[in-house]
Amino acid sequence: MNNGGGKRINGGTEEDDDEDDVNGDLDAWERTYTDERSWESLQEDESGLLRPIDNKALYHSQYRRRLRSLSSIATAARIQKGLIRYLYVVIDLSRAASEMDFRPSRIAVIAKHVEAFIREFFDQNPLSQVGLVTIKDGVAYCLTDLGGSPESHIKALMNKLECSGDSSLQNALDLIDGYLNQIPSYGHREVLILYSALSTCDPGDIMETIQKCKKSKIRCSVIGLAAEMFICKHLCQETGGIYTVALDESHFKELILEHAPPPPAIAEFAIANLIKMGFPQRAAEGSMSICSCHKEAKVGAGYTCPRCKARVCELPTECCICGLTLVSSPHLARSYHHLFPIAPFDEVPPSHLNDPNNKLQRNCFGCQQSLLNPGNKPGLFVVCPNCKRRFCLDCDIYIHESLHNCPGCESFRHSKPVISNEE
Amino acid sequence: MASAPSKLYADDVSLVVVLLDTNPFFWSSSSLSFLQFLSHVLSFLNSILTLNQLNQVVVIATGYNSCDYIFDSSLDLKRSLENGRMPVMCSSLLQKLEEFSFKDEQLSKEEPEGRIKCSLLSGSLSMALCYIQRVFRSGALHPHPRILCLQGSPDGPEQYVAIMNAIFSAQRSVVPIDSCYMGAQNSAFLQQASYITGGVHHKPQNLDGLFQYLMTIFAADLHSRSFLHLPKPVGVDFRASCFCHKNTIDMGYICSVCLSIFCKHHKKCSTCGSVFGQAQSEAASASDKKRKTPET
Amino acid sequence: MVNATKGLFISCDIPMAQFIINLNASMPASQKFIIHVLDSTHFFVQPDVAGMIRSAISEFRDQNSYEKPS
Amino acid sequence: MPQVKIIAKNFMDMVASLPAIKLDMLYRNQFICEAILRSLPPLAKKYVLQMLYIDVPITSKSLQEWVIADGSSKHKVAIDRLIQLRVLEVIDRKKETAYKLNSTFQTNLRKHLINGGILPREPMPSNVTARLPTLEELDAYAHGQWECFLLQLISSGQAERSTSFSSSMMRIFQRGLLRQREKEVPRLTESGFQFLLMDTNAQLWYVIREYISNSEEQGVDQADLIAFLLELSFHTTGEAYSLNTLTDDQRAMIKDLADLGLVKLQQGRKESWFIPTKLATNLSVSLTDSSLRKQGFVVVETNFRLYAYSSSKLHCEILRLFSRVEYQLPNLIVGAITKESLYNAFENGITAEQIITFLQQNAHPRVAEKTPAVPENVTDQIRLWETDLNRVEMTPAHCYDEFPSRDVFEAASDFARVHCGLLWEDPKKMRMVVKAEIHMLMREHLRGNK
Repeated sequence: MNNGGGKRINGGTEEDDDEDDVNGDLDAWERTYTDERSWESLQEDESGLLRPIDNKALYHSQYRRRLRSLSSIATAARIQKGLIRYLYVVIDLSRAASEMDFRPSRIAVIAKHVEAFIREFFDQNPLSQVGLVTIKDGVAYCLTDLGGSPESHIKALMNKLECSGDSSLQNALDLIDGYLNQIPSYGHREVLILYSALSTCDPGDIMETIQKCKKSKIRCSVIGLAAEMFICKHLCQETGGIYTVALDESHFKELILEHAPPPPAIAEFAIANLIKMGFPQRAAEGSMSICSCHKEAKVGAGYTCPRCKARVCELPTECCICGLTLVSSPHLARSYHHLFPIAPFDEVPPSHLNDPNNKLQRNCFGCQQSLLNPGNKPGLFVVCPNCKRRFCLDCDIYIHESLHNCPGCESFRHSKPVISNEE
Repeated sequence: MASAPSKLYADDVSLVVVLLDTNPFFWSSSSLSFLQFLSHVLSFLNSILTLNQLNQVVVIATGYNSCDYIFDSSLDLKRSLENGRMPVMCSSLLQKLEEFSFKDEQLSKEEPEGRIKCSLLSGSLSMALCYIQRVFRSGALHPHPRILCLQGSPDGPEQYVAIMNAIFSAQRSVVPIDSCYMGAQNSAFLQQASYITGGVHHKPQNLDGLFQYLMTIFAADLHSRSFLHLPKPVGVDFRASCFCHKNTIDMGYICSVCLSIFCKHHKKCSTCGSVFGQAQSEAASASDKKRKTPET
Repeated sequence: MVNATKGLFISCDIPMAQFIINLNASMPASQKFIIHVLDSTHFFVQPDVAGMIRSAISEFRDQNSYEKPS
Repeated sequence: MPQVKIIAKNFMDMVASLPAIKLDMLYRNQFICEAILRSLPPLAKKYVLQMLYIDVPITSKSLQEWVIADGSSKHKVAIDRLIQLRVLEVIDRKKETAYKLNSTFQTNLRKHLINGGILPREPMPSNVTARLPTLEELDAYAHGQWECFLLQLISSGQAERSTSFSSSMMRIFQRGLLRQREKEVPRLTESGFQFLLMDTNAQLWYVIREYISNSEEQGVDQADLIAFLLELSFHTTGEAYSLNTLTDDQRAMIKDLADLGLVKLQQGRKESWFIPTKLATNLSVSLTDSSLRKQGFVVVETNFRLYAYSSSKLHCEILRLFSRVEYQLPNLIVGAITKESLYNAFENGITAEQIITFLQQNAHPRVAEKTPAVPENVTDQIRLWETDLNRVEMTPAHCYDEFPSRDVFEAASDFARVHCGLLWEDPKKMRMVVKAEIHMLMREHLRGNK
């Protein structure tokens, strides 16, 4: 019963026949082990016994490193986060993208994580727009043009992405430079290249293209899936982007998700100015009108543009008739937590817990879980610098990654910082 | 074909986190006394626990100066009788509530001069969401969580950002926030919270029948709600209000760096201090010194 | 006048149908049991042959299954 | 856990089948109201709570407005259930029906909600009941009692100590489960096998239902027994309750329940008391199908080997039904699922689906996390072997041909389709085959419009 077999992947990239003989030498049972790499999750402790790695502490320390690096950049740079971003994601579909070192294949891994990235990106920057560009057979194609809703990009990602030919950086950068020149001046121009080839065959001189991108203030970052390349490092240095190479799938996921929150706006890049925006009202329940985005008659739930009274289906969009960007206040509020980030919590040595004087708080303030490990040994916990409340590790991660409020600080009236009260 | 794991938890097992508003300033002026309000709520909690053996109820008090956990049905499981008439559930809840309101009053003696007397809804909401994350972490077998805000005091504008963060976090973790507002005017925060997270918002006309309102609207479990007529979110006002004059506007100007909202064109953004129309670099050096950072 | 005949309706997959057909062919003329061959997977047979067909099928199945010499 | 629902539902049907006055007497006890409320479908629960404080009857039209269009099927199910259990009384006005909550049910549920559940009897003071068994001991006791009862039920020779049930009682329990031919050893019937594969709660409900319907013949009032049972399920496990708070009917029942492992009887110097076990307190939980899951013990591997980490003879008996038990170690039973073992399971009437659900529900926790708990190739093979057994379907039928005209043929085939007896038809040759049962109807029909 060979139920190992070539793994079927959903998301359209069927395993074509030549794959089987590529790893034909691996039997079925071998392949199941190489897939999970189960030996990696074991660790030898001092007495030589094999112990599974305690991944909870590992996951938490990983998270804290990421948090510290993020908050150090945030506090150093001014709070000016470039919040309206126009980002092109370039996916390299050259021959190298069908390599098998990322299970099941590089392109499948890239597609899965780009989808997660797009959702996270729109979640963190609701006003920004994304476009997808692919490089195949040495030519760059525009898969989807700049758009505000994640669904259209993810649909484009889902259908079959073949990999063939070699890749060309210059063609991609030229294509994107052409597109990004038309966007308004207050926007931040960015490119994120997911590069798996080790070569680039360019028609002209790529150094020239890099200078052109630098001049039109496009910030290019590259995530390499194979090895470090000089040309990518040079491109990122020139344009102020970040160049990273992914070691394995989880590292790649971490790297790509780091590009989701808005980067610190390098001062000279975008000109700050006031953008005129409309806050449409919800159309009355029973109202019938032709919606401008789908050109069909729609009843009820929809929004009317305050300037030209055209009807739009969902927000955030640009009114196709008068060009006014339409947005609702929760969309703006979604980005406020970048502006007023909460301070990272400080770790406290576990022995601190049960000395008599501060015996008052045995449970995590947020979720009431006891901070003592079973057998009453004090476990790891963190303290909020402002309100001195104690939190367990899981609450620490949840508060900084999703909630962005410290329950302790919010629960005390006077200790709350007076944020300029807007409503 | 992989066998779908059999559905171990029926759809109607629910965890209800109730946020009780104990703001003394509101309850002294409201038509329904706090005691009557408590009797309605206690019977409501009792009926939620009766509906299913595995239902769970958590009560958090939203005070004027602080918030704290008052009751967790998964902790004290004994159903035995205590001091004669009152079952153990209510007596432990009332006792903790008494301690809390006493402590809450000690925290700050002075009368709130002109400021609106609001309660710390953002604090109790954040604590509720942390607790729910703990339930999610406890494994695949967990009741379906929802939050019920029983709020009376008006919205506090300084909690806007914190409440919005909590609402988006609840939306991302698919936790509906139901809200029952007993105050005089309308609460925009609660309307938006229920609209965005898919909960139900209702402002009961006459507070004497509060128990019947709770039973009719807020006792239904999440699965049955998809089949019931529930109050529709009508007239949820999503328009923003400008930072400078606080009035809601249809069209406005947004600072491209920090998204603060202004009703007319300004030369400089009051929140982040960036000057409009110039490239950042010239502006950065000029205005760096005198700009006041938001955190005083 | 409509003619009605009593019997047994058999429905099965195509290989089994072929098995039944050649079982019928191997029977002596007097004991042929198929009345109508309705289509490639359905038959109408004599009412009393159910047991005989089932035992022939199980015997056929035993021939085909490999018995590990324990 | 579908079978729990079916069995528990029949328990509720039995409650529903009680005469009205008995049911009203039943609703006088608060805990019964709570247990009944919990056994209702979610929508019905909401209606009860909503109508709790409404004293005036509500017309069915306004009840309909509470639900949106596509909820009407659930609405109908909820209303029927409420009427069936007589929680809702139908008041037929001239032009349309209206509903009102059963008054005793309403008052008791109100009292229950206002001041919570108050048990009729107090746990005994600890000085009298010296040392009470710990929860683990109680569990082990309950499990042991229940298993030896089951073993005796399927009268396999392995039960060490026999329960105190009289042999006539056992025969009543075995009514549906065993086929007793004269000289032969009693063999399990089809439903007997299905009973064995069921979850403990389902088996418990089945036995209790037999016990209660049998007690009817001996003149013991059914409603009291049901009331006492449901009330028992609200006691706290491990607390001692003195026996003299019980009526003598209840005292007789307690002894039988002790044999089933629901309670543990203990004799003090002057007083004797009973301690409810987890089996008792789980009774009302398993009314709704979200009951707690007990520890799985079976590990099935891709090479069809079966490792059961359990020492209980009952598990061994059950595994022997569909697998060849190779050897039995103190805490491990090793078996192999083979074609022969499955074939004699299929002959005994067990279906592949039942075997697979049993293996999945009792999968060892280590195996249960990864889906599928039982390797796919094993489940596929079991289903294949089952279809291999019945590759041929034979149904007695009649064949009609030589129809005089096309419309007579059409009429005949429609007639047969309406009576869902049509097996096969061939319009071209105007020949069709119809099930034997409706042959008579067909004949009149054909003679009628020849």
